[in-house]
Amino acid sequence: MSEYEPKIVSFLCNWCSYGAADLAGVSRFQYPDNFRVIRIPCTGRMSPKFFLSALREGADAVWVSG
Amino acid sequence: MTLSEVTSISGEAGNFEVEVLKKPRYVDMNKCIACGACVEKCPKKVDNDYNAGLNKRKAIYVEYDQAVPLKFAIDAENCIKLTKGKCGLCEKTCPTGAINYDDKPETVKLNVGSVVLAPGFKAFDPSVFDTYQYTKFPNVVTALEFERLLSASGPTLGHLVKQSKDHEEPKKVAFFQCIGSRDINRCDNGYCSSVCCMYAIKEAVIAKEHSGGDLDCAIFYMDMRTHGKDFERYYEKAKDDGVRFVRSRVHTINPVPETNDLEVRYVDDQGKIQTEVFNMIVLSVGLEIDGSTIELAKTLNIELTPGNFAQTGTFTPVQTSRKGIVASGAFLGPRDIPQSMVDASAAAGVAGEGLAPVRGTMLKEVQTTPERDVFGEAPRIGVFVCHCGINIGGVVDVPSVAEYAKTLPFVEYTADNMFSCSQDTQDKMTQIIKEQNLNRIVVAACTPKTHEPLFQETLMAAGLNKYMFEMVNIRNQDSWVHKESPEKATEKAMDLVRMGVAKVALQNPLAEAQLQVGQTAMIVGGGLSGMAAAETLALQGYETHIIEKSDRLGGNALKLYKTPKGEVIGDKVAELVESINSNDKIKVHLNTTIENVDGFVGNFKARLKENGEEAFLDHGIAVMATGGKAYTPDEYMYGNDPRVLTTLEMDEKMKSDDSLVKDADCAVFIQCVGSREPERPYCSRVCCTHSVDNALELKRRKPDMNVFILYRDIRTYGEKEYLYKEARDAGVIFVRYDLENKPKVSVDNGNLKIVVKDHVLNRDLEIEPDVISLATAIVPNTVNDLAQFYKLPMNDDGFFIEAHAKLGPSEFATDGVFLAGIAHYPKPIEEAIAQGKAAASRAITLLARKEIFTSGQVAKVDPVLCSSCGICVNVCPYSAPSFKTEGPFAGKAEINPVLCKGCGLCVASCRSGAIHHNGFDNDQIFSQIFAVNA
Amino acid sequence: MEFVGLEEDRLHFSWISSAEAVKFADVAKQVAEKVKVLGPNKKFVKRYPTKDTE
Amino acid sequence: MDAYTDKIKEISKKILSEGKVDVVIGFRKGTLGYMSEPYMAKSEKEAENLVFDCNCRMNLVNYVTNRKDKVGIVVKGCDSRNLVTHIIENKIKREQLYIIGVPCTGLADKKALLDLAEGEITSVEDDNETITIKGDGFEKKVAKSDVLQSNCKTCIKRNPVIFDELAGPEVAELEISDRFADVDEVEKMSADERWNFFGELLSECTRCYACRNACPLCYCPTCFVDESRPQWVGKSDNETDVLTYHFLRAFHDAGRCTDCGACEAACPMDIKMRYFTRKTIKDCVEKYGSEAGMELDKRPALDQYKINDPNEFIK
Repeated sequence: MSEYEPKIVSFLCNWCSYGAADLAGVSRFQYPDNFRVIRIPCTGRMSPKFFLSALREGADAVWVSG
Repeated sequence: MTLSEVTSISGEAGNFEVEVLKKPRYVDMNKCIACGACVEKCPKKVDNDYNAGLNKRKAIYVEYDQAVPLKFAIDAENCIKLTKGKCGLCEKTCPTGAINYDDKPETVKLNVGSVVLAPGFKAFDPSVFDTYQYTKFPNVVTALEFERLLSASGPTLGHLVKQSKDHEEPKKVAFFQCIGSRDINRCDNGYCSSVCCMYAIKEAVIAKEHSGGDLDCAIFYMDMRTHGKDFERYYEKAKDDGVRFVRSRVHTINPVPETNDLEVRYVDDQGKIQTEVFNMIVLSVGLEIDGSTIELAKTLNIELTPGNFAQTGTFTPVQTSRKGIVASGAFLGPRDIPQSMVDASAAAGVAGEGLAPVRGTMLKEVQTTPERDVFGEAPRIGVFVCHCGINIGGVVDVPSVAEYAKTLPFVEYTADNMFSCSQDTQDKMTQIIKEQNLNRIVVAACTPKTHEPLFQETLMAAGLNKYMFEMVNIRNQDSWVHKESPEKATEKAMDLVRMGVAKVALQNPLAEAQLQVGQTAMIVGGGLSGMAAAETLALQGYETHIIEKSDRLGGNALKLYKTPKGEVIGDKVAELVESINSNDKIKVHLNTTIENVDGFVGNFKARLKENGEEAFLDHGIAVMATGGKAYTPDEYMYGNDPRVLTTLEMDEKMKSDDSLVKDADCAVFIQCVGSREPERPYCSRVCCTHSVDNALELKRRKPDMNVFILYRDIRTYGEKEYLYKEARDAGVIFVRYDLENKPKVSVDNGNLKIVVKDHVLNRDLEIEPDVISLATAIVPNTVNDLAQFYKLPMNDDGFFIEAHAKLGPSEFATDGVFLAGIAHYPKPIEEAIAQGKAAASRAITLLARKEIFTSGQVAKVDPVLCSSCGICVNVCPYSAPSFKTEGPFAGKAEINPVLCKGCGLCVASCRSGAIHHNGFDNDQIFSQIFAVNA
Repeated sequence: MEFVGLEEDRLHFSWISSAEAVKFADVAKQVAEKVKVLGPNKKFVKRYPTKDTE
Repeated sequence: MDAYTDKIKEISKKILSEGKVDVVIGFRKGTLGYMSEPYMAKSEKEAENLVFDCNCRMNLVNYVTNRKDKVGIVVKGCDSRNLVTHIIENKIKREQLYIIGVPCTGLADKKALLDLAEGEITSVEDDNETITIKGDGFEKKVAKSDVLQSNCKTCIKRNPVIFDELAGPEVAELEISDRFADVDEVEKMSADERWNFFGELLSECTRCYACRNACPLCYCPTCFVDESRPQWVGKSDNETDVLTYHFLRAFHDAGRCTDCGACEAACPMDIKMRYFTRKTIKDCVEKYGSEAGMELDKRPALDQYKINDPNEFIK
């Protein structure tokens, strides 16, 4: 690989950031393609297990957004 | 019905004929997928009204991105094709053929029983003022324009810049209050617009936040009116955060030569003339009723107030002068969001009162396909990848993604569709699911937020459980945002599809629990709001019980004298009590307390103590109308001298025309007694109006009486402002004091004496009144046990915390429990009654369903793994988890699916891993994590 | 996580309302940039025997 | 210390004979002179075996989890706080308990004693000031403060917070100047230094779970490391798995750990896993102002969300 492209696992709240991400699409705002989104019903669903697991499985970073 | 106008209403309550003019949209709503391709091509730019004209939109447009319905429309006045017959680019571009230039206006006739008017307001246009030179100086903007400048979705994406050509960031911003409000010299709006003080503070705070804090914001005001719930706290916090408040009305603005700045001249608190230079001036424009609304009111034969708002009665706050037509929102008077929400619910409730007999008579049955049992089957996953025309297909290599999906575990069938959401594709998908015997479906397309329900219907039509589905977002979160790197976008799409397939493989069919809603309502509190709620519930046909701890209905209203509109409160309350008592749907329980409550929405059971005897009441919903009382002051000689009264005591004396009042030559009202103090940092909302009204009444009775009102800010919001003016005209003397320099009351030679510092004269003023009326704070009744029974939150002041401060003022986060009256926040009669009706109306939306279907995506406890630690019971905001009290797993937690909102907080909190989350279970999320990397 | 030595920028939290598309894109850019600066994550990664641990 | 022992015996005999409890959970002398072991006295006769000394390192709260009978229990200050958490978390009911509180002057560090000994230790005597170590042909006296177990040096609650009877008069609480010096030390390191520090710290861990088993907070029917749907944490001594275990264990104890030190005392490899739990204690104290198990009506810090919880980490 020529340039390092991190994989970032994103946990997005269905009601907030997931909607914002959709809207970013509608508005055609361009942003990096490093994110792999997992939709969660609420950031309250976010368990430390998921951070650990994501890192364990080779994610370069985790982004949780409510 | 959008783009529509009511042209006439004939008939009468229960049988109106409404004529509606439906204007053409030129876009077929059924075909438009809101992809926005047309907007990119449209060559015609138009001022964007939504952003207060600060930027441009196209002639084909959607007003804002979250608009409902999210369908585009053509602005016929500006469209080149419609005005000049040329262009037609949008028609060529539209991938679904939704454009129809031949769309025609049509007139629709509706037969309805009740009408709700919610025409809203328009912001005051300050162009008419030459003082503020709004049209001349670019850096004089309206608050609405400023709001858009601060908004992340606004023309500058939330970046605050000056509107002069330099577009630099301002360093100093001034807000001028009461522009187009409380002003009969230069405009006709004598009323207070009620919301501007608060929005100005909010804008100042946000502007400071956006610019990192060194922005100077000064608000020039006459009286600071933060009378809403938690608003006073916000005001105090804004002061702490450095927002400056200057009590002065500015009359002159001069441009500073060679710059785009503006010099402001004003008279300060000490009466000195000051000048200060600002980069931007925000005009806090008021609310007013649009001319077209006034026309409509004339057409409909609705009476208006002097401010052109709908005329209503204090005890019938949403009822217009024409029977069967109710109103809500700013048409009833200038108001904020929570009040508008209250009105809206109240209007719906009152409108429904007349419709109760025919409810449910025009329903149609829906056809359903029986669900196929897939238990024990290995996953057979179908993956459908959507091109969405060129929206996805233009960036992502859709066929390759579909091809790739074939290689994933359990995937039996893949296809790529041009438009997955079109009806013919839906039919085809149904057929394929049946033919291929698929039991789990992945659709890689737009976003589940808009399209999940549609595809779930397709699953159901094919006999699959609707939860055996996962949507993969490869448009909004992929093709649209990575246009420049199609390869990477394709790679991402494949990753996302892999994650979706991994998740859906572990999905099981979910059942939606069904719950009967008990059709009985229980109202706690027999004051005005409680009675208003009972009336609406009973008139809509529900058995209603009022629980009142005292020996009579009426609450605080029994002590009041008259309304500012002149209605005698005692008579009106008696009428209401009579109508409650004579309604056979309403049962009143006097001398009754609630000892305990079990159950949940639809199935509450209360243990009552009625006249000392135990009784039980099953109820489906409950309304908390527990009210409040007057604070008992310990200052201003209260309790030490019989001539010092509280407002309620003053009302009694005025009712009976007591000699204390009748013989008085001088009366003083002291405002904010116990309110807006550190220990009670809220405004009690009603006291200014009440004192002003009583002062006026004294003047009416005895015009030469000396009447003083000692105040901090006069908060006669809305059209109550007329009273304030009337009082000044009648010679009531208003003297302002500060919290730091409160008036001092003493007795000198048997005479009452008040010393207060007069700001205008800057010296002490001595008054020797014969009677003093203290505007005491309103404090909520103590209802800790009730709060505990229903698990309802309370704020530091003891008022209940509603579900949502703006959007859900009359309900709780706990399902099935509603809120009205002073228990929510201090409020005058009309607002308490409106909220009673609003709470009833919100309750009816639940009762009318008779049964509730819960979502399948809820949390569920595995009792074997549960360690009974109680963390789930404690963290849940909706009180869904509880401990089992019987059976083999007694002591273990269980979650009521009816109350569970599926947020997953308990699942994440459970150390023992005992809680499963249907639809978002740990194994599913882990499988997605595992699938991130191939 | 920081305490055990994971770099601060490997974990990001944000609050973005559903209307804040701009903020979403901005934060996304910042997050991606910060993680790029860090380089590939080597901590906490489970190394499976079958996988190249290079 | 003998006074404590006598009083514990006296109380135990009384409550057993009166039928107030079915069993008294306490300590008796262990087979090794420097270790006392848990003991369940079910009769007045057995109560005669009870002791209390500076070797009572175990947290007996561990033994009351989910008991259905009536239990007398001997608790130190820290243990009593675990008992509070146990009651809050429905592990035992207050009514079932007869709590014999020990105003504690600290435990002796096992390793420090062994280092001082010149042979096998046969007995360790403790008079709250001085510790006398006796063995084959040697006797040594040391100031108790010199051999205190490290958690006892930063103890914030030596007297029990909850009890029915005390085994002696209350003792003065410690004045601690630098409670989290060890944690601060680690926080000062760079990310890589920290990573290496913990790698080193855990390198000897064999995943025997002695720490988990010694901990009264670890009572889940199935521990997350044993979850199988999916098995996301490996059961091996692979460094990532080991770190995941210790990390998440600390997370589960956050807001609940009383720093009783039972985990470290139980560890056969002398791993200082209290670095993890102490970090969580520090955070709970600094961010939420909350100490575990101080009040019966106050749930652990992380059980609740408050509107003014710190949120600087969120953008």
